[in-house]
Parts: sequence; structure tokens; C-alpha cells
Amino acid sequence: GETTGPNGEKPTAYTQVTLKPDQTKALQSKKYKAAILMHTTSDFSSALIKGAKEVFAEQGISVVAVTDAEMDPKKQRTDLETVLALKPDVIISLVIDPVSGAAAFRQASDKGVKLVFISNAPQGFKAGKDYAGIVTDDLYGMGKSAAELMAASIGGKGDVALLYHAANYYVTNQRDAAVKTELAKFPGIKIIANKGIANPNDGEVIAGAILTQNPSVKAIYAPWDAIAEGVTAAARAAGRKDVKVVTMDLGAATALDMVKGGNVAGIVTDLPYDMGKTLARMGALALLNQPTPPFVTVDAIKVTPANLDTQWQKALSRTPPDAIQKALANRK
Amino acid sequence: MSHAAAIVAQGIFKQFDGNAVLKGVDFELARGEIHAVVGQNGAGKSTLMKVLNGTHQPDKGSLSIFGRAASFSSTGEARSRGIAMVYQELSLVPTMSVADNIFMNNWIIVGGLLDVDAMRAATQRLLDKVGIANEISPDQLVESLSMGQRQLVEIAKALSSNAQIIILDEPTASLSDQEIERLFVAIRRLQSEGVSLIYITHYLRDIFKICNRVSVLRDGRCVQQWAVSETSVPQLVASMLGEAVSRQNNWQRATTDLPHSATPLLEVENLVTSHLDEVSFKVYPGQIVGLAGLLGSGRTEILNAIFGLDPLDSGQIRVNGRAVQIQSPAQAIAHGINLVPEDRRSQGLILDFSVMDNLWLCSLRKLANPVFIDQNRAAEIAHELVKRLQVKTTGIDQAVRFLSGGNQQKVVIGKCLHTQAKVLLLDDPTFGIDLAAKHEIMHIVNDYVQQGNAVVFVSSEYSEIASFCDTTYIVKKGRIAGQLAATTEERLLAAVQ
Amino acid sequence: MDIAIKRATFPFAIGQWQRYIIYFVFVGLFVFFSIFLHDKGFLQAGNLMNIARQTAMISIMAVGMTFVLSAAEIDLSFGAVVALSAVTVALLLPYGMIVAVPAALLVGALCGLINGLFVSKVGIPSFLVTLGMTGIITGITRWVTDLQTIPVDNETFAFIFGSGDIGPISVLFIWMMVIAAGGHVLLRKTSFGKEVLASGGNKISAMYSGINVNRVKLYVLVLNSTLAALAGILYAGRLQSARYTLGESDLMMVIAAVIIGGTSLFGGKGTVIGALIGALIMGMVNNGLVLMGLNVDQQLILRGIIIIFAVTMTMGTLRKKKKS
Amino acid sequence: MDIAIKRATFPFAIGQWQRYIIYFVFVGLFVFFSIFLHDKGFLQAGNLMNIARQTAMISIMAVGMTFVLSAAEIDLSFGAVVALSAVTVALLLPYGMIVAVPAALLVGALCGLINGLFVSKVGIPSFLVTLGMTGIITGITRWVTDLQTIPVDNETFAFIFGSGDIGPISVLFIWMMVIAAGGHVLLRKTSFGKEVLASGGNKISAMYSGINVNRVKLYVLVLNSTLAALAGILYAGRLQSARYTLGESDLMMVIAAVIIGGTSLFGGKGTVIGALIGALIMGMVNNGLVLMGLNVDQQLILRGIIIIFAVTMTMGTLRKKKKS
Ligand SMILES: Nc1ncnc2c1ncn2[C@@H]1O[C@H](COP(=O)(O)OP(=O)(O)OP(=O)(O)O)[C@@H](O)[C@H]1O
Ligand SMILES: Nc1ncnc2c1ncn2[C@@H]1O[C@H](COP(=O)(O)OP(=O)(O)OP(=O)(O)O)[C@@H](O)[C@H]1O
Ligand SMILES: [Mg+2]
Ligand SMILES: [Mg+2]
Repeated sequence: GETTGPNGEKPTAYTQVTLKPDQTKALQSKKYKAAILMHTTSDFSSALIKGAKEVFAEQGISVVAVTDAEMDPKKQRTDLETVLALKPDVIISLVIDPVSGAAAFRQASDKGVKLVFISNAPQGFKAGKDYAGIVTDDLYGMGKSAAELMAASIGGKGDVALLYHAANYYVTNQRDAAVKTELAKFPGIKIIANKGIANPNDGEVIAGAILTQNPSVKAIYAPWDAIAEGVTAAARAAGRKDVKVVTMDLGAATALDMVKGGNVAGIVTDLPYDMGKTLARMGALALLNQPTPPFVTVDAIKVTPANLDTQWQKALSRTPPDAIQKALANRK
Repeated sequence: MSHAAAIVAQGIFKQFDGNAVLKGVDFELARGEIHAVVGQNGAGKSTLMKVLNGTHQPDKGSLSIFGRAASFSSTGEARSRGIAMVYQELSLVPTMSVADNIFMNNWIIVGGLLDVDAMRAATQRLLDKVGIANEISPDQLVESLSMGQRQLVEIAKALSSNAQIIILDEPTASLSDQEIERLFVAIRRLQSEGVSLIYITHYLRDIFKICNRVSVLRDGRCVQQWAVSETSVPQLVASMLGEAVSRQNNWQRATTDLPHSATPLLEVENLVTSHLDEVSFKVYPGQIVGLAGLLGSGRTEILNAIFGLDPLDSGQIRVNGRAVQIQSPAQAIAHGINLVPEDRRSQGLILDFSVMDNLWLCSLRKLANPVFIDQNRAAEIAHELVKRLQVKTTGIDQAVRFLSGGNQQKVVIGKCLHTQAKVLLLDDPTFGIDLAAKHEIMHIVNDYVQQGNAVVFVSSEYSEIASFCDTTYIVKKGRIAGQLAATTEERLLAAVQ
Repeated sequence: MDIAIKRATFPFAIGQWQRYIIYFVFVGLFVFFSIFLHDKGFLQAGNLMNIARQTAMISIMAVGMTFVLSAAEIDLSFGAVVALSAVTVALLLPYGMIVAVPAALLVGALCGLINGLFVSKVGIPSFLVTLGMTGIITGITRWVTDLQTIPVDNETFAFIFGSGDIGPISVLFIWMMVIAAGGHVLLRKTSFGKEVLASGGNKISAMYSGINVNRVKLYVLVLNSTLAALAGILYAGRLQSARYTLGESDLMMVIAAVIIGGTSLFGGKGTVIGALIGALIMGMVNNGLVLMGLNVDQQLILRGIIIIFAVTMTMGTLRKKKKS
Repeated sequence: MDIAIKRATFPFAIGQWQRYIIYFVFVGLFVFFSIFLHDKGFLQAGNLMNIARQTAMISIMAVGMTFVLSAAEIDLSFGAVVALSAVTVALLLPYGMIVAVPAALLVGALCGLINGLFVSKVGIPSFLVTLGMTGIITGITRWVTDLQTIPVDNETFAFIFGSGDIGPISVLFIWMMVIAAGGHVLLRKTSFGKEVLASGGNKISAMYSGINVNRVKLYVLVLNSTLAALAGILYAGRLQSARYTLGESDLMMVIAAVIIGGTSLFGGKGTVIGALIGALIMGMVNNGLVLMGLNVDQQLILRGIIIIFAVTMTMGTLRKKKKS
């Protein structure tokens, strides 16, 4: 079904989370400190950080540290301990591993630091008590959208192949699973290959093998854009202009390929910039001990050449690269 | 206990992939004797010794130690049966201290931990025995020792193992007479303590000083055995070569009288480095200048300074009257100076390179015409050098690692000889080389200077210097202590003290 | 090191045997996969060309690394250089290939120069210099690109540098062969090659022989970085995009390929052809394991086993020969 | 290697200077951060204990790696061993610490034994064996855990092996100190240590001296894997959970720490205390950079610069001393 919170909370739309001017005033005097503990750094995280920093700035909250755990739970533990030395009042974080995260973030919540989490919370944490809330992209929705884009790209029938992220990482696992379930709902579509990928740079090798062994494949799903780049390269190498590729996250290369009518048929994106803003607002509210919704989602968006320009701006809060704008212009 | 011989080896065969080295050697070491083993370079002496002490396993043949059959799979086992060896190529670890090396695998352990103080003290005593106690300290790293000092440390290491059988493979190669005398004292003491020794050397005269018996190895076979009283140097040489001696075996080079007008080919003036102090001398075309001194006196340091290996604190070097700045061997070679270093294995050769590649190391650029190396020409000249220097090898593409010590030395000399150098610095060039080859090299060097080149000659063998050099400088503690024109061994001996 | 001693009791056999056996192992594995995967498309021309394509950049980097290891140095930063040069070329392409490609190569050479200067002038172990440089270069790449993928929008460039095929042959295959051939000649037939091996084999003897060891080490590091830059350019042309993560995961692959090929980590022994074969073995194995339809865990395990097995074949045979 | 040549013209200076300078650099960096971050809590007792905590496992692995490098071998698989042993202990804890901990250590020792046997008996370069083993071990860990994180709920275990504090002192700090002390004594004061250094310094000489070089290499690889297993257990205790990715990222960190400390990649020279200092330097820098509030790119760049700078200080001084 649809995306729900760790304890089955119903999702709240991110647009519901707002700050009133007087709240802002109240905060500005306090000179609070915030820290952002990311799981890794990417285009996604920089947009998110950008959004968060902007809101924090408005609220007179200074961001004292931004860390990258390089997808390593023990580094995240280390980062957290180090950051606590800076005595932040609020922490925004994407918890890589909910299990080990529990012990780690307990230290923070015990110190009374307000916590806002991205996508999921450490095991056994109670919303409102241990942390302010979760802001997540609509993971299931993203998977669903991807499935729909795929189906559409091949006219609702034919063989397709899926790559899934062969690692224990909540966000991608949820999305990949959703794609699979949703595709199953299309009677005409058959998933004839479903291969795990651990190292994003292997996209080409794996896609290459899939195309060798299943010439009938008409579309391939790639968990995110870095992998999609390899997949398109494989399709190109195999001379399969017809193979459709669908993936997540806005990346210049995949987007350009899509606009130029290459293999990429569609991209699903969330709204990292808005997520960042929402996370910061939640943190701000928590600092004021205002009630915050436990589980907030931002929409999943299907990106096609038609809406690329606007969605890019909305998701990453910057204009698409020149190459893409040129290509878009040429289409018209 | 029984009175069986210390070592009886019968019908020892050893081949290294196809290359038969020992072809049925019978050898016996009597209890308490000092037994010399002589033979040409590559005859198989070291290999035989390494079979006796378990470094190599024989392909065929039997071995018994004090009457008990033995077949060693490692030097460790031989050690436990009371056999210690001084390796020709030494068995020291440069990165470790003198004390650690001497007690390597023979540690003094108290309560599981090394008794460092006890080892240091014992080392001090051993260094004293071999006479370098006041030159080096037990804690010094071996890599900071001069060749001779290393040789003596290796000997001290063997002595420390209080073994019943000690094998000495060319222990005096880089020692000069004084140290050799001191060594003989130590050896005789061991003998009196009932230790049996094997003594390998190319200085045949020494055999008559301390050995009881002598075996001659030729081409992988033990061809003859005498009590030293019954033989003579010429006889030994003859049986080593398997032919009547062609050359008389200590050959006096006609000293060239130098044209006084000539400018010195090489002139060093007041060289000062971390190890040297105000060293000056001149070398004229056609001259061979000797540097004589005790071990550790600084002869190598002088050559190093000239060759651009040690930074000069002050001083002048002139080539052909022109002052030159030499900061690296590359520059030295560019100025027509080349060096035969004292330590062939760590300074002269690249052990895993073939004989040919090593011979060409100094003149790679010249071989490349313009970019690609002319393999044929390389091979040609390599073949010629190998023949001329009597290098015993399975072919010019054999890795030098597997040449015998003396043959490795020949490769080093060949490598430096065929460069267009005007001045050769020879640091103990005949170190480990057999008599016949030594004379050949002497002749080559002589021809070389006849062509108007010059040579600076360091040797630990005074007789060699005496018979070979036009003039000789005495080196003491890093300074020039005097100069002797054409001289004799005895006068040198007196001078260097 | 290990080699050294076997040789000590056992001369040039190694050299020859290893040179010989690695091919043997390569063919063995090839036959194995061909039989085992005959119905899974392993032998399809397309798939074989895939292997070549996927191996090309690894091989090119392996050529450079062969020189570095032969000189008894190491370079950890080339992966970072790959990304930086790919990004450079992608960013500059709008100004034309004639600008972009040389610029990217230059960037690579420059990184190598910095490595080399610290190693030769200051005398820092190359491991540490290049480790430090890895951080610096990666940081710069991330900062320049702001973590975004730079698209490559230039057909000719893409064709020449990775995406194109000439007949059935991928240009990548041609690049790989040209570089390998060049590297082989440089190492075996020129004085520079000998000087590299000499410097690695015995630094002191090399110096005594008038070889400027430090300059040699400088050159090999520059060479390696430049080839890494070329690999980066080819990645950009192949993926028609460049991102800061390129080359990240190639480090071990490349070094493994070189060592499997018979080059010694301790210097003095190097073979470019061996490195090429080593790279092909790695590529073939990766490809084969995926075709087998194994999951990631099984792939990891089997790859490990195959590496060890292949090398055991090689060295093992040596040992048997030694025993005899 | 580079060292070798300096020494050749220049005796024990290196040894001493390096031993001396590394402390100097450490103190220098410490002072730098203390001043620069005085208002950012760097000097807080809590933060300093953080550094110790975060460095403990790296240090413990560095001790093992010091032996491996001193013997002129390398081990790439210890990171994988960390994960496997952590998972093992976490899975077996329900049966009690007395079962779980020894079992995990045993698993580690076993991995080391396999590495060691291939290196010593078959004579495969340790680089390749351990690379292969990395794949095998990681694959097994992923497969055993099915990529799930195994929680640890055993207070005593967690306390003793990582989470506990005795007064202000973290147990991890004590573990680190005990292992470092033990390693130091083993390397400097026992025959085993000397034989390790000898085997690495000159394999042939060591053999000539009757040292069983192959056995030494076997032992160091077992020792290293066992210490890695211990590190894994401590991770499990500290994170109160075990995951297949543990240790993945420690490889370069550990080797860098050891080499910064003054151990040579080429064997024969090793110092455990140096490795400890090296690890502390790395930990301190990571901590300091985060406290500075730099973004990731800046952190990467600065870390690289600091590494190179620190080592330049060390080696640079040596060079000057040599010139004089
Ligand atoms: N490990 C080895 N592998 C192959 N050949 C070897 C090996 N060791 C020795 N040889 C060969 O055996 C022959 C005898 O060597 P050995 O060292 O015993 O000579 P030697 O009598 O000691 O000569 P020298 O007087 O120069 O020391 C040489 O031709 C050498 O090439
Ligand atoms: N690399 C070095 N580092 C430090 N001291 C050294 C080094 N090499 C030589 N020495 C010292 O310099 C002094 C002179 O050494 P040198 O090698 O010149 O002696 P030598 O006259 O050649 O004697 P030998 O016959 O033993 O070679 C010796 O006391 C030696 O300990
Ligand atoms: Mg010999
Ligand atoms: Mg000397």
C-alpha cells in the first residue's frame, strides 16, 4: 500500500508544516544551533541541505556542522558524537541503520536535542517523545510512479528487467520493492530479470548481461541516476535504441538523454529542496515545543520532457544545466 | 664420544634446474682441523657449504655429522646440530642493529623477553674479539657499517653461536692484513677449543698460515686433497685450473713514469664531508693511484665523495684541470668518472636483472639509438665481456642473483669497464675473485690506463696495492696521512698503522 | 619478496613460467566460462566485445600502474584523477574537443607531477602522498561539480572516446590495444623502461649506475596520472556524462590486475602484457559471474575463490616445478 | 625504499628522527586544533575521549598491520574480518559471552590462517590472497546476515566491549592501550618481533640465520586477523549491533596510520607506538575538521593537505638534517 510511518502513522502533506511570523520572531532571539548529519552527499543531499539552511537562516538558527557518514553507520555514530561537542539544539539526520542508530541517537535525545529524521527513525524511537517527526519522500509513491512510467513507455505490455539496490538501505529498498509490486499489477508486463547491484559503477556490466541474455527486454528500471547512466551506456553499446530506461532522481545526464529522445523514458523525483525546508521548519517548531506531525511526506513527481524545466527548478531550486535547456529548446 | 670425523659428505650432487653445480663431491672434515677449500670462481665451493649447512638440499649424496647421518631441511636444523656459517654474501639484516644481527635466532631470553642488556654486553665482548669494539657500537644499524666492519660482524655472529663446526666462506675478502691476523688468532683459539673449521679463500698464502689440510674443488668435483705441508701455491693453482700455471702468480706492474707537464686527469683538493677531512690528491693520465688504510679508515668515503654520493661540505674536484660540481653519480659519469663499488650486491648489481642488463646499466642511454635499445649490439658486447672476464654463467640472460660471488664481482667490473670513463674508482675490485681472473683484471686495468686513462685503486690487499700502484696514499680516520711512491707490502703495513 | 626467495633456490623459471602460466590460466578460465555458460550468451560476439569494453579503462590504468609498481612506488590517487579529468573534459567540451581533451590530460599530468615532486624532492612515501592527493583531488572534483553529473553533449567526442564502434570493434578496444602496445614497448625496449625496472629492483645500484632514480619515479607517477586522465576521458565518452564518483572503485581492480599479471608489488619486475591479461581475467570473471545469474553475495564469494584459484594455479605450478 | 637510500649515506638518524618527529607533529596538530577550535569544544574532556573512542579500533587494527607490514606482507582482508567477527559475536551472544567472544576471535584467527597458508605454503603474494579472501568473507557475512543488522542486547557485553566507561575513561581507551602496549612489547622485546623485522628486512638473511620465514609470515597474518576480529567485537559492543558493512572503510585509514607512524611498506622497519600515534593523528584530524563546521569537500581537501603536510614535516626535517 501507501507510505506510512514506522508505527503506521498516516502521512501529513509537507505543505501543512508552516511557521508563523511570531514564531520566527520568538526563535530569532534565541540564537539556536543546528546540525545536519547526512548519510552521504549527493545532488539530493545538497538540495536538501540548501533548503534546510535557508529556513534555519530565516529563523536565526545557525548551522554549526554538516557531516557525511559515507553510508557507514559507525562513522555516523562518530559524526554524531563529535557534533554533540558543539552543543546543537536541533539535529536533522538520515539514519543509515535504524538498529545501530538507536544507541547512537539515544545520546542526543537524552541531551534534550530536538531530532528530525529523514525517511525513517531509529528503532524503538517514539515520535513526539524521542524525536519531533519524520519527513520523507513518498517512497512507495515514487516506486509506483516509476512502474507507471515504465508501463507507459512500452505501451503496457512486454518484458522488463529490474535492477535493485543490493544493500541494506531503507530508502532504496522501499522504492525498489514498490516498483516490483506495482509492475506486477500490469497483466501485460513480465519481469524476466531482477538483478541486485551493490556498486553503482556496475550498472553497465549488469545491464549489458541482461540485454545479452534477454533480447526481449523492452524496459529496464535503475534504482537511481548514477546506475541509469551505466544502463543507458549498455543499451547504446548493444545498439538497442528501443530499450526504455526509467530511474529515480534528477541527474543532468539522464535528463538530457531523455530530452534528446534517447533510452531514458522517464524519471521519478522527489522534492529534496522542499524536504530540507520542511525538516528545518519541523525542527524550528520542535524548538518552540510546538506539536509537530509525526510523519510528513513530500510528493513523488513523474518527470517527462514536458515538465522537466519546471520540476527541475522545483525539486533542486535551480535552473537545469544549459545543455538540457538547449535540448529542450530544440524540441520545441 | 666417538672419534668419527666432524663432517663426512659422500657423492653430493646438486643441480639448479638443469645446471649441474656439484657433480658428486666427496668431502671430509676431521675433528678439530682447519680445512681449506679452494677453487675457481663458480667451482661450487659456496654451494657445497650451503649443502653442508642445510641452506640447500642435495639432489643425491649422504651427509654425516660426528658420525650421525644427517639430512637438513633448513639452516635451523644444521645450527641445532652445531654447524654455523659465515656466508660469502653475509647474512645480516641491514635495518637491524649489530647486536640483533649477532644474536639473530640465537637470542638470549629471560622470562620470555629478550635480555637486551645481556646481548649488548655479549656483543661488546665479541666485537672486541674481532677487534672493532672501539669502532662500532652494538646498537648501531648494520647499514651504517663499512664493508669490512660488516664482514667482521658476520664473523662475530658465527662465533657467538658456540658451534662445533664453523664454516668460513671467504671471511677475509674485504679485510686487510691486520684484521686478518686478528681473525687468525680467533680461529686458532677456536681450534684449540676443539672446534672444526672449513676455511674458503682465494688468498692461497693464508692457507699455509692456519690450515691443516686443503681440498681443491674444480667444476663441481673435489679433485684433490693435501695436507698443507705437502703442497704449494703453484701446485694449488695448477690443480684449481686443471692445467699447468700459465702466468706467474704475483705479477709486478711496470710503474709508469708520468709526464710532468701533464695536467692531472683527476684532482681533489681539501675535500671535507661528514666522514672526511681535508683530503687532497692528484691522479695523472696513465697512473694508478692507490688508497691504503685500515678498515673503516675512510677509503670508500673518499671515493663516494668524488662520485657525488656524499655531499661535500667544502673542497674542490677538478677533471682535466677543469673544476666540476658533482652532486650525483649521474653527473660523475657525465664527467667521465665511474666507480666499482665495494658492495656488489647492494651497490653494484640489480640481482634480478640478467647478466646482460647489468652489464649495460651504466650506458643504457648510449645503447638506445635513438629510443629503442639495440638488443643485438648489447648481446654482442655482453658476450665479449663475459668471455674476457671469464664469467661463469649459464648465459647472458641468467639472473646475476644466481652467479657465484666472484662471478658477480666480475659483472660489476665489466659494467664499469666498458663505459667511456676516463677515470675509474675501484673499491676493492678483486674482492672475492680467484687468482687467474684477478690477473686478467689487472691486465685489463693496465691496458686501460695505458690508453691515457687513470685509476684510483682501493684494496684491502696490500700486496696487490704494492705491486700495482704507481703511488699510494695512506688513509687514516678520514684524512690523508701520507704518500708512498712505488712501495712494498711491508712498508705499507707499517705505514697504515 | 616472496618471489625473490623462490628464485634464490630457483632461478629464472619464475620469470618464464609466470609469463607462460598467466596465459594458460586466462585460456583456462575462458574455456571454463565458454562451456559453463555456452547457453547463457558468454560466447556471443556482442558479449565478448562487452568484456573488452568494460575492461578497456581498467587495462589502460593497469598499464600505468605497471610502471609505478615496477619502480617500487604506489599510486592511490589515480582513481580520483579519473573523475577529475572526466569532469574537466565534460565541462570544457562546449569549447571544443581541441581544448577539452588536452586540458583533461594536462590536469592528470599535473596531479602526477605533484605526486612525483613530493615523492622525489621531499622523499615522502608515495603511499602517503597519493593518499593525501586522493582526498584533495576528490574534494576539488566534488566542489567543482557541486556533486552534479556533467552531461556530455558532443557526438564526435563520444564516438572517438568510447561510444563508437568501427565495424564490430569498439573504439575502446582499439584504445586499449594501442596503449598496451605502447606501454609494452616503452617498458621492454627503451632505456626508460630499463631505468624504471632498475630503480625498482635496487634503488642504490641504479643510482650508482648513474640513473637519476628520483626523476624516474617522478616520470612514472606523471605517466600513470596521465593514463588515468585518459581513462577518465574514455569514461566520459562512454557514459556520455561525468560524475565525481568515477574511478572510485577501480583502485583494487587495477592493482590486482597488474599483480596477477606478474608484476611485483616490491618493484623490479613488471610486465605490461601480463597486466593486460590480468585486467581481461578480472573483466571476464565479472562478466561471467553476472551471466551466471548469481546474486551479489555469491558473486563476491566466487570471484574471491577464482582469484585465489587462478593465482594458486600459477604459483602452485611453480612450486611443483621447484620440488621436482 | 626511499628511506633505504638516505640511510645508505646516513646512519641511524632516520630511525631516531622519525621516532621523534612523529610525536612532534602530533603535538603540533593538537596545539593547532586546540587554538583554532578552543571555542568549539575541541578541548572538552568529552571530546578528547570521543577521539580516543573513535580511534580505538583503528589503533588496534593498526597494531596488527604494523606486524604485517614489518614482515613485508600486506593484508586487505582485515576489514572484512571485522564485519564477520562482529556479526558472529552478535549472532552467538544469546548463547552467552563465553561462547560468542571466543568464537568470533576464532573466526578471525581462522581467516588469518587461510591467508597465511596460501602465502606461506603456496607462495601467493599476500596482496592477492587477501584480496580474494576479502570477497569471500564479505560474501559470507552478507549471506549469513541477509544484509540485516544484528542487534546486540547484552548489557555486560556492551559495557565490557565498547560502550562502557570506567570513571571518565572509556573501556575502548583501555582496550586500545592494552593492545598497543602488548604489541609494542611483542615487536621490540621478544624474539618473535625481531624475527618479524628480520623476515621483512631481508628475507634471505633471515633464512640463512635459520629463521622459518614462512612461519613468521603465517603468524603475523593470523595475529592481524585476530586483532581485526577483536576490533569487530568492539564495534559490535560500541554500536550495540553488527552489520555487514563494518570495517569496509577502515582499510586505508589503518594502513595510513601505520605508515605515518614510521613503518615501511617494504618491511624491516616497524613501530607500534608510531602506529598508535598515527591513528590518533587521523582520528584527531577527522574530529577537528568536523568541529570546524567544514562541508565534506572542504574536509576531504583539508584532510589531504594535513596528511601531506604532516609527513612533509617529518621527512622534510630528515632531509634538511641530511643536507647539513
Ligand atoms: N641458487 C642458484 N641457482 C642457480 N645457479 C646457482 C645457484 N647458486 C649457485 N649457482 C651456480 O653454481 C655455480 C657455483 O656457485 P658457487 O657460489 O658455489 O661458486 P663458488 O665456488 O662459491 O665461487 P666463488 O669463488 O665466486 O664464490 C655457479 O656457476 C653459480 O652460477
Ligand atoms: N652509510 C654510513 N653511515 C654512517 N657511517 C658510515 C657509513 N658508511 C661508512 N661509515 C663509517 O665511515 C667510516 C669509513 O667507512 P668506509 O666505508 O670509508 O671505510 P673503508 O676505509 O672503506 O673500510 P672498509 O675496508 O671496511 O670498506 C667507518 O667508520 C664507517 O663506520
Ligand atoms: Mg662462493
Ligand atoms: Mg670500503
